[in-house]
Amino acid sequence: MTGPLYIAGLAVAFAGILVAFYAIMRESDDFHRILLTDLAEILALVLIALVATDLAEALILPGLVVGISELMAVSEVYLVKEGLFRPQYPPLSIEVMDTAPAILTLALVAYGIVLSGFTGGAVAGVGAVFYMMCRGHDERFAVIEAASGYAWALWIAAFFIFMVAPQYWLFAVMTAGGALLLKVAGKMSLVGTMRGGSNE
Amino acid sequence: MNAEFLLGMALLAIGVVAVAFPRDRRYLTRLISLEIPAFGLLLIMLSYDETIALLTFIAVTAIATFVLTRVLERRGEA
Amino acid sequence: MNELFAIVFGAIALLGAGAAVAERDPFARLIAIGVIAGGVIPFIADRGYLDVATAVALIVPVTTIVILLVCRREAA
Amino acid sequence: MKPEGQGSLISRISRELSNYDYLAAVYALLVIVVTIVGVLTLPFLSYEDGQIYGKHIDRQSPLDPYDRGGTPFNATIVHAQYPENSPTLGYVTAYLTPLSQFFADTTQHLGTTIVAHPGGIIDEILYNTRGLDTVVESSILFVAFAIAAYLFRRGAV
Amino acid sequence: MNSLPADIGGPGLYAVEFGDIVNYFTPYTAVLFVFALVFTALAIASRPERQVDIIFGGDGYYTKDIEPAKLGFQRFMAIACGLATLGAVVSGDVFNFTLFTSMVGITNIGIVAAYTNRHVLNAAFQYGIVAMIATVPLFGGAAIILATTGTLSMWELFGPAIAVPLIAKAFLILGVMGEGMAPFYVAKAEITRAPGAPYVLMIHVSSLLLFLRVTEIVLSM
Amino acid sequence: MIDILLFGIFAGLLLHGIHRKVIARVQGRPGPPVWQEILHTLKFSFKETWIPVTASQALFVAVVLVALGIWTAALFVLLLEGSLLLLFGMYMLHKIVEHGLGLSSGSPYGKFGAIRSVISAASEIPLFATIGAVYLVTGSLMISDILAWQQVHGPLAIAMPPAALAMYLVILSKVHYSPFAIIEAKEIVSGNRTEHFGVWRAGLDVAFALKTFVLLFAFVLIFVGALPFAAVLAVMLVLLLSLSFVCALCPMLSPYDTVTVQSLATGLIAVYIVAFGVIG
Repeated sequence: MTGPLYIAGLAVAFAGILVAFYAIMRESDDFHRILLTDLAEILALVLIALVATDLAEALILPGLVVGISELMAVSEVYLVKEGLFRPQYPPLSIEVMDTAPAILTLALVAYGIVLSGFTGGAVAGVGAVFYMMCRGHDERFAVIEAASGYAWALWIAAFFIFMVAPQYWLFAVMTAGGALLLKVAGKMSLVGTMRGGSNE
Repeated sequence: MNAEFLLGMALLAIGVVAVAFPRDRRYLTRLISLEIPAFGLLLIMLSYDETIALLTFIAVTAIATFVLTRVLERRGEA
Repeated sequence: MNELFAIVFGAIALLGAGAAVAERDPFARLIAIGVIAGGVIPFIADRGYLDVATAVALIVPVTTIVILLVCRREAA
Repeated sequence: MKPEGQGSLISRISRELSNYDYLAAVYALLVIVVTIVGVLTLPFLSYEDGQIYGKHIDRQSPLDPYDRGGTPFNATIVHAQYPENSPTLGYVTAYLTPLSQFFADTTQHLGTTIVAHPGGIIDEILYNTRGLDTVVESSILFVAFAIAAYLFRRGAV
Repeated sequence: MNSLPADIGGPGLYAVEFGDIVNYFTPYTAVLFVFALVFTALAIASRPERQVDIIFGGDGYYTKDIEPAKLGFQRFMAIACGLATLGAVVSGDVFNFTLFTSMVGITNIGIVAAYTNRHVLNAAFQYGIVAMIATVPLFGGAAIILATTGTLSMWELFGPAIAVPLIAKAFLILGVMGEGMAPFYVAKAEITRAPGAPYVLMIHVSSLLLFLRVTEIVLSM
Repeated sequence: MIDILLFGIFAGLLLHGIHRKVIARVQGRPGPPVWQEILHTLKFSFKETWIPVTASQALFVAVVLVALGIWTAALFVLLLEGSLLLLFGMYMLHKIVEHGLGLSSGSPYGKFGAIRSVISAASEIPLFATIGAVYLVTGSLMISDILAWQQVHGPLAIAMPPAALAMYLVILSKVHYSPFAIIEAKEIVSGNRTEHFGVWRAGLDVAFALKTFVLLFAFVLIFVGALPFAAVLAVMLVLLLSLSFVCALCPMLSPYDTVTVQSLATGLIAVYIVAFGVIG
């Protein structure tokens, strides 16, 4: 079942790669290039998803994180390179931006905590980003950054528990799940605070 | 399993072409079109029951969109 | 899934994709993206992933609002 | 020195290649060429059926997408690459939090949520057997964020 | 436990097991590892040089000033890059190798992103775009290997029983080329103009070692 | 082992001297005596030594030590008939030495040398063609296996001429005064070695002499086969003379053109090898 489907999927993915990279080849505008790399990222994930095992699913998560990381870094380099430090227009509010954030964020963060790990972090992160985007941010940058740094260290510790003292696996899995949630959610929500002018 | 897979592949193909050859050269056009292949990938993941990956993907796409709009806000339309 | 439903929802998603490609106005395109989501979410729900369907239904509008922020300025 | 746009074929190629604005284009061209080779060799590819961590889903289980068998707090059979390196292999997969147990007992359709609350096959892979992947990957996020934050805070110079 | 394989890199010397991911040393990878270690240590220990510029049309010259904050950031990135390189050269798992490779790519962007010179930043950006699109062949190669052979462990893949498709190998090389930009000398040459020799050197060290490592992997498969 | 190391150093320095002499004679100049390079090295060993105040101090010194280290190690790999991949790995690491030399001093000339060294990254690419071809033909990358193969099938240079050509190109781009030696072009003084003087320069001279010795030695072992030691030296000398003629007669290319020429050559060789692999 999976066999012929895999080859068919691979054919579509290759065709997609050809089209997308042809577009990249022809593109000369830098921001259009960034948008096209986002498309390329999706095609990379398709190739992984086609493997169709639990392992493939586990590999998609790192793939995704690499993608968003590079996007974050490269788009920031772009802004600096082009000298774009302020939004072009004044902040603007739509009606939903006043009513929706609290409920949506609450739901997403709660669900994220239940999920835990990466997925939870990303889901909770969306909620946090949305909230900060709508409500503006205050100067909690350093605090969140520090918390997320500690969470990272905690996760590394959990990894070594797994490798060195596997009998404490339960403790390790709880630590890992919690730490990754905190770390990913923290980092992602910081993106939300980076919206205004430069944060001196 | 096939319905999701086929639909996913179709959306992916349409989306890739839409992003690669947009109707006009506005950034916004490409940004919105990017959602189409994303739904295609979502369905492909669904057809293989890769749900955790699917959830993460949707969340990360939302954040990626935010990062891109953030650039667009400063860049302005060209 | 019932085959009829599969065809109907698949058609909705494809229709949305077609509209998203064909339209020029950003608002119309965003609505078309919403239509795709409308066609896709039943597939998720049908497989029993109700929680996933809920999450997707929550996150897709967030994405739309984010894009809307830029669209508004375009229109203005 | 010859003026721009002239010269031998070699110096013309050199000039094209030495403009780094074309970097992405040159790379994209390389990928296209290789992908065309890939399309041509597509008929010779075949999907290997003996995969590690294959998916076997019990549709009737209340833990639907993530039930890989086994009883909570006990091992489950997981087809890992080197099972001997992970003495507690399978425990994470089968583990359920009390909350998860409650959901599993009462409902049919909250599978993902239940098992993903620490425990489940993905956590087994990400934290235990392939934990190093996750180390690297969270480091990548860390580094990327450091770059973005540094540039953002530096602001206009 | 597992018998160490003898492949192109020479007989296996020592293995470090992290569950399914088994890192191991052969004489070849050990040499690469030591080299990466030396340059990481240099990035930690050495102070950057002060660039001297000649004023043309006269015989004056001046020494450029370097801000300490920028250098701290650069050093951090260089060390991260060194660690990623260390990981990549001893990795015994294809996917893990690709992850380390993309980490090298992103730290390379970081090392040069500290400069305010627009010329250097533009080169860094172009390289960043290549590093991003390189994840397609990089992860794609690893994914095709997994799908067609059912394993990611290099120990299994290096065995004679498993045939890795040509396209997967080509993708892997292409991906490493993009992340380490080994043959894309142009952007790299522009980046080299930036001050901070011990850190800029790390960019070259990492891409070179990655290239040497992927050659070994692809030939062995 | 130490005796061979010392022999290698002196032989390498002597080869450099011969190289200069031959180029001079071809161009109708008298040229320096052949032992000039040996004297140079000795002279530099006793000259005053310090580190430029603008330099990145640790790196400035470490690079010289690394250069000595990798070429000593490369010589031993060759003598122990170890892995060809390891040998070529050492060769590639030499690139880092070139970068490091130029970057560490802070001098603009050194910097230009380093940038040109980055640009000429393509000079390493032919090596991969060589490695690929050798592996394809002999099925192994251990030098001992390659020697054994040549015992049976005759010299590899005859079985796989383009691979030999590729490696010849590599050696050519590394010798002094070669058309590809943009790193040391005179318009940037001594390129990346400008600021290294005194003991550091002596160390570099020793390392570069070893490099020449090892590369020529490796070429003979890989493409001609096991010979008596005197015969090896003779073949190396012939090889060097041919290189000297090329260097004497060809003008230096512009930086980016060297890349294009080398890449095109590698591309052609790669196509040949792939075709050979598919047909053979």
